[in-house]
Amino acid sequence: MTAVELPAPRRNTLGVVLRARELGIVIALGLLVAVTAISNPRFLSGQSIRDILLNTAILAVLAVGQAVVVITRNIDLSVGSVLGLSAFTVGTLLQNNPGTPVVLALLVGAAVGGVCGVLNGVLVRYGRIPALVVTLGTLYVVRGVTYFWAGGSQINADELPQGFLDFGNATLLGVPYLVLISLLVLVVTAVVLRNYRTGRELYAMGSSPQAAQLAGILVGRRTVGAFLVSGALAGVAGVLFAARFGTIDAAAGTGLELNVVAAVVVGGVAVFGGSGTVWGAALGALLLTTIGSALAVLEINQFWQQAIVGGLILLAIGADRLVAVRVAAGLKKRGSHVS
Amino acid sequence: MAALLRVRGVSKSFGAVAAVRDVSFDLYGGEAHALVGENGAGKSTIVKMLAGVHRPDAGTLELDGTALALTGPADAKAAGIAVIYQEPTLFPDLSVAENIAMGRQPLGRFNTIDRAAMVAQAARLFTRLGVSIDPNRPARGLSIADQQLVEIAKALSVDARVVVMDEPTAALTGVEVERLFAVARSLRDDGAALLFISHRFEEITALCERVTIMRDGKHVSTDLLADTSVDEMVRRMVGRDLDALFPKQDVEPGATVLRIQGLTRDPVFKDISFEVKAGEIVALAGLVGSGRSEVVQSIFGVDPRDAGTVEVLGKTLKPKNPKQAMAAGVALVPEDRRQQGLVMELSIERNVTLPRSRSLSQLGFLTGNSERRSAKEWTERLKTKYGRLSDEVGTLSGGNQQKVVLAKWLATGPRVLIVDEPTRGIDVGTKAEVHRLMSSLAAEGVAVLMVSSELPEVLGMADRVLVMREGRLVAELSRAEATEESVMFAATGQEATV
Amino acid sequence: MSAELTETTRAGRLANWNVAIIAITVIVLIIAAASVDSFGTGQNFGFLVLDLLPIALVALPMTLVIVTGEIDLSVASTLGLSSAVMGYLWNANQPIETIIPICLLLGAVLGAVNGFFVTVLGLPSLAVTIGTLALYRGLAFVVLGDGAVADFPAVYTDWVTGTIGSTPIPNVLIVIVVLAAVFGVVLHATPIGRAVFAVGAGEQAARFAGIRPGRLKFWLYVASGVIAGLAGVLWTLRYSSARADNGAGLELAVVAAVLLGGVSIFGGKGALPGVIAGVVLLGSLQNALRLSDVSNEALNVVTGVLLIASVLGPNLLKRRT
Amino acid sequence: GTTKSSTEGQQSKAPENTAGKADPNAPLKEGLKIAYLPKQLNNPYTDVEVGGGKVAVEEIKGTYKLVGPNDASASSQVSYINTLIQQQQNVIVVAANDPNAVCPSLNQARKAGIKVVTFDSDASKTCRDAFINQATTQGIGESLVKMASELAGGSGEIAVLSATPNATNQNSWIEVMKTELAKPENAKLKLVKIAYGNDDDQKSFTEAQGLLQTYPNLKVIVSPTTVGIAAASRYVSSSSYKGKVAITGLGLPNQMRQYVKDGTVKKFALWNPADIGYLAAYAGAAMSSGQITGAEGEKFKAGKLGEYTVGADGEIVLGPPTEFTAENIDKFDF
Ligand SMILES: Nc1ncnc2c1ncn2[C@@H]1O[C@H](COP(=O)(O)OP(=O)(O)OP(=O)(O)O)[C@@H](O)[C@H]1O
Ligand SMILES: Nc1ncnc2c1ncn2[C@@H]1O[C@H](COP(=O)(O)OP(=O)(O)OP(=O)(O)O)[C@@H](O)[C@H]1O
Ligand SMILES: [Mg+2]
Ligand SMILES: [Mg+2]
Repeated sequence: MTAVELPAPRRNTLGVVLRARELGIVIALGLLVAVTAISNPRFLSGQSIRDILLNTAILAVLAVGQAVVVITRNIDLSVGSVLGLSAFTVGTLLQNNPGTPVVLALLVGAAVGGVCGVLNGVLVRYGRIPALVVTLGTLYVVRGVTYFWAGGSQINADELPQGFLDFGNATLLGVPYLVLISLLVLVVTAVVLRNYRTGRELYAMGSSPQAAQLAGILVGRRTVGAFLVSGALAGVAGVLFAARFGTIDAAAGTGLELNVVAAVVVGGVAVFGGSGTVWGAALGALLLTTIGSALAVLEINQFWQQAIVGGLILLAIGADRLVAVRVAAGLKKRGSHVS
Repeated sequence: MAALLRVRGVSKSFGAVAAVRDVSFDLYGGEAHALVGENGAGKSTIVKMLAGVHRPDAGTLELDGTALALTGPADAKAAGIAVIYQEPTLFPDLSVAENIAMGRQPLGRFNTIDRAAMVAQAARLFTRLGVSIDPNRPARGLSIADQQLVEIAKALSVDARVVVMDEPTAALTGVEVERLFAVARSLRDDGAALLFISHRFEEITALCERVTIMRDGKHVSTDLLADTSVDEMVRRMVGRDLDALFPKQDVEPGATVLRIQGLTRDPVFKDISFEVKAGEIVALAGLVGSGRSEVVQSIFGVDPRDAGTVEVLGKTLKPKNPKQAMAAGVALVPEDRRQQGLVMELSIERNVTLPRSRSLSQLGFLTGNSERRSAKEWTERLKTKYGRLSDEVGTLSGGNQQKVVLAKWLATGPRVLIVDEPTRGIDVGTKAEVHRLMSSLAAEGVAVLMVSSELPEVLGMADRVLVMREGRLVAELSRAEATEESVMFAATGQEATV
Repeated sequence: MSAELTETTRAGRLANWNVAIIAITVIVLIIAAASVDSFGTGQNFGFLVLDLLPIALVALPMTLVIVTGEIDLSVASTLGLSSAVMGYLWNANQPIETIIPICLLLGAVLGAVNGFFVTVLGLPSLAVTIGTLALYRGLAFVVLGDGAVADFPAVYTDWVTGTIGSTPIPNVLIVIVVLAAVFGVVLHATPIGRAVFAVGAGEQAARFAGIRPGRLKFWLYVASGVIAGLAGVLWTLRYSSARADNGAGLELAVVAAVLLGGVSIFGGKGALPGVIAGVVLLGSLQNALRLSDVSNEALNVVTGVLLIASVLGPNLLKRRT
Repeated sequence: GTTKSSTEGQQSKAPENTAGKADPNAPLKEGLKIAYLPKQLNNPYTDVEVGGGKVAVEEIKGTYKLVGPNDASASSQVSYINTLIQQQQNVIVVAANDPNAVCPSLNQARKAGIKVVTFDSDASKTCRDAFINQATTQGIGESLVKMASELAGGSGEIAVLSATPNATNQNSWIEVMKTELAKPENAKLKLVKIAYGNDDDQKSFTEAQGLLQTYPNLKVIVSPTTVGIAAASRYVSSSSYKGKVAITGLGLPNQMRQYVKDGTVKKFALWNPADIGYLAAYAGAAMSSGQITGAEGEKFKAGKLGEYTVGADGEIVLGPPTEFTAENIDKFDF
């Protein structure tokens, strides 16, 4: 056998193309902000930006968790309900023990969500039930449990310790804690997904479940793990929700699941798993939130808001498809040849 | 010498199907061991037990004399058993390098993945295999042959002591097979044990020293290859004597049935023109990836075309309209049985009657009776083995699945039968039946167009051989002109090395 | 060997969720009629049918869509937009006899938009219909704002809420039965139905058998839109109130009912009788629990648990063999 | 064809009043089954209202029941009304999510002899026997403008943060506000925007944000809904707008206490919601016992609240709203 001359490993041009997907969101975001700011400069005021970031923080945390699950070719529709349960649990805890430190509250929220996540993961993996079915089921169950528990009670801001409410608004060097927490979540998840074996295995599972099994990936553990992350992050988001809004009842977070999935989809995470990044998901969350605020500022009839969000989702997945087709065409031309 | 891996009395059942029953054989370090048997004999099931995918119902595996309890593929990998599965198992979204390294990616600082090292490793493996695939490209879009090559690189990357290959060559051509064998021999010479599964005897005799034969899930014999003949092996596999293979009868060709003119689809194939007459079997030969499948898929209308015409009995077919092609009497037995040939989750009867559900209906309604009757008739004609007609077709062995595909298309009463790799992954017995069938169809006046990568099959069956190279029709050889050398020369554009 | 065989076949039959769900539904109906006061009355039967009308209708095309391996989450929004347009046109003094066909046509167009994105552009239906879920609902609000339009003609509203003659059988049951029969026959006894299953279980193989999956799916989305439009009309007439938020959140209930009825979310498997049973089961449980003063919350939990159990049960049975 | 104008006035008529003549001296029946169906369960304001109802039902030795959906949608109430018909209640006290959507069912209930009393949010007049009005529309509208004017110092921009755009009550109050603002003494007050928070906490919160961003010179946000005022107060109290923008409107003392104490809110108003539920029970019982039929001018006794007179269209007005300030807020607990 003769030695073969390999083409010098090319710079990862494909990766660049694929990343253009996220670039697209950034550009869309930039345009939106520019247009809005021109029509009303107060849109760029510190308070306004802070508000947008605060509102994004919660959705972004949820979207990061959702992205992890979607990458494994699953979906978690129970996040809104889990957020509600976590928010109510933590609210009750703080109501009864006003001295509870915020960190503990976050941990409790994460634990509550984590338990729900593990339940989802176990049912998906070991019950062999499609994730859509399981999490649609737990969406109902968890919400029902929260209603049972909460009944008509509502936890108001004045029943929560001031320290906790401050945490919802306080800043570190001008950046709100909530935003810092969601950034931390985002960076850690992104690094794990990109640079650690565990993360790559999640992509592998989403890309081809059978192959993942045959490759010796501990599919069960990883599936449960992905749902655990999604659940725990929904739990954390519940605590952030409680701190941000101060009023918690059994309906907290109702219907949020579709927003979260929308953010993830807009962010370029393929619903069939295997591709996409949490950066994209977080950008998707930021874009959706910014649209909401911009429409209010631009005085566009708020009734248009939902329609515009819907149109945007279609646009985003359409653009995604266009890129994918281009890339695929490029790949076909690059088959191997035995030399 | 002590056996490296011992398979001792393993059994495995799936529901009521006993796939493997009490099979024992030994693998020695430094030997290449063939495992042969008819479709559904249980070969792949043995492979999956060695890989830790299935756990044996009974019996044990021993590595170096100690019992091996595999709870999953990870265990097998850890024990040094590398497996190339019958079906490619790649991650389409991940890069080729990552596919190869999955689970064992080289680590750098803080246990993060060292991408550069990972790519370099893949590049080294490809060099060793003598192929040029960009390690950075995603696996999506690789041709079947390239996918198989990546699988092989994957198995090589583990430095395994036992390498199991379940029909690794089914999608490869001569050159690639030779390259694979070179690597396999070097592994063997380094002391690894090779378990090699193939339906092609010339490959088995070229590579292996010993052969284990299975039939109906049971172990029949394990011998030195030097001590047995191919005929003997075949007899043991099928449990009876076989007629000669490739029994194409001579038929006086009739009128032209299929006429292709200037068929083009950039960049896959260009300006393809040929004719097939009634009673003729025309083979479309060429290297893997030369565009043959795409040509026939375009003729049938499942793939688009940029230019050119397709005529059946003087009627011009519209592009992208398989329904019209079917109505005109064209049938296509596609190359990828699992994806294109069958709906794996549907029952046998539904699969057999799927293209004819309209003609089987009464006033547009189907009760299921006419379908069942027709499916029974055709599966019996093709001697398909199955439990019940309502079983999912996916539970059948590869060969029986192929028979269902054939039944499905023969039942449409085609005037033009296009078969793409009709005997890929099919055992000798079934192969002979398929050949006999094609031959008798030709005798009945059907025009047969056959895509095949197996030269003996091409030479034995075809009245005429068309050869494609890089998307173009480069040669047309009559039966007399067609030899191994002439076909390979046309296909590669150079003197054959095989 | 033979003992083993009979055991597997019996398990196979039990594992056939379609049969199980019908049995469970019948049992629940019997228990409810026997133990819940006034569950079995004719009037209550009428209320029950009216309550499950929209879910039953929308679940029919949804079953076919899911069997092809796709999903349509936009149905409830289509219903809402149909209702909003109905209100808008009624306010604009259009005759109801024109409005109703327009609403059905609108449903067809909305369905075709879904179909276009899914089949022509090849986008994943989950993502597409989450997008149109927001888009159509948003448009409904654009059309009608947050207002409500009432005063629909009594002849129509009375027909929708009325019964056949003096029997307790509601008029709308005719609509449900006829449409269920049509969809059932199409799915289970026509070449189209065979194609639906084939596409869901193996799209490429279906294409190689001469089926056009794109075209099939496109028309299923159109059907889904038309039925959702019809459901919007009936909804509006039943409550005599056209509102943009009509039917909000219904999509999850419909999907739940279809899955409960034994349809595989991955496509290729399912049967319409099971789906009808799933719809009736959810509806009658809700009705009976409410009559027994069990709170809404309990129903949430029951729905969720049933949904999971509907897949888990057969899986466990299969696993044991 | 059948168009809106061709069918005007031919809507299905309310059933004839079967109660016959009122007998003011009839004794209140015991054991009446009185069911409350609020807009949605698990809403603190509603909870207070029906809590008052429960007290009254116990006083008259009736059976109290509370049912309702978890979402404030028009259609979900209908199923509950149907259930209550099946359960043969004597009185249904309902806050209609949609004045028309509940009508056919309510009329079915009335045909079955059930008395229908609406509270909080009225149903169409043709399908209920009486409506408990928390205060006159005029009174509330005037009071809202008065508070806004005081807080704005008589001039400047004000905005309204309402519930849903079709909320019957809120809209009629806003109409009165507009008439009031058109008067010369309020000429310097400018109503710049009516925003809708849909009685959803988060949405109201975001809408409040939007108002402040869009109108930098805003002086007062008037929120005539308890959810809206609480959300707006919470946002302002934690933002840089605190102290610059005043919040007022209708709110629950318990929810607002914090913001009154921290200075975000100087004053707001409300009636006592518990009294609404309380009065509704007595009105329903009086009707069910034959004391009244719902005709104008009839009188009945409502326990601790004293005597009430039925007004035009079966309306029964509770009384004027109370204003809450830092001085008096601690005297209230609801
Ligand atoms: N997962 C499974 N479930 C049910 N039956 C199975 C399964 N896997 C294999 N079988 C059955 O076990 C038997 C042996 O199959 P196996 O795949 O081992 O055959 P094989 O020798 O590899 O055949 P081929 O040459 O066609 O690949 C067949 O009858 C097959 O239908
Ligand atoms: N799944 C695929 N994805 C991308 N490209 C493909 C795929 N299959 C084939 N190709 C490419 O299309 C061209 C023609 O392939 P085709 O399958 O028609 O060749 P063939 O001669 O029939 O070979 P084979 O024996 O593998 O079927 C080749 O360049 C091949 O690389
Ligand atoms: Mg095999
Ligand atoms: Mg081919």
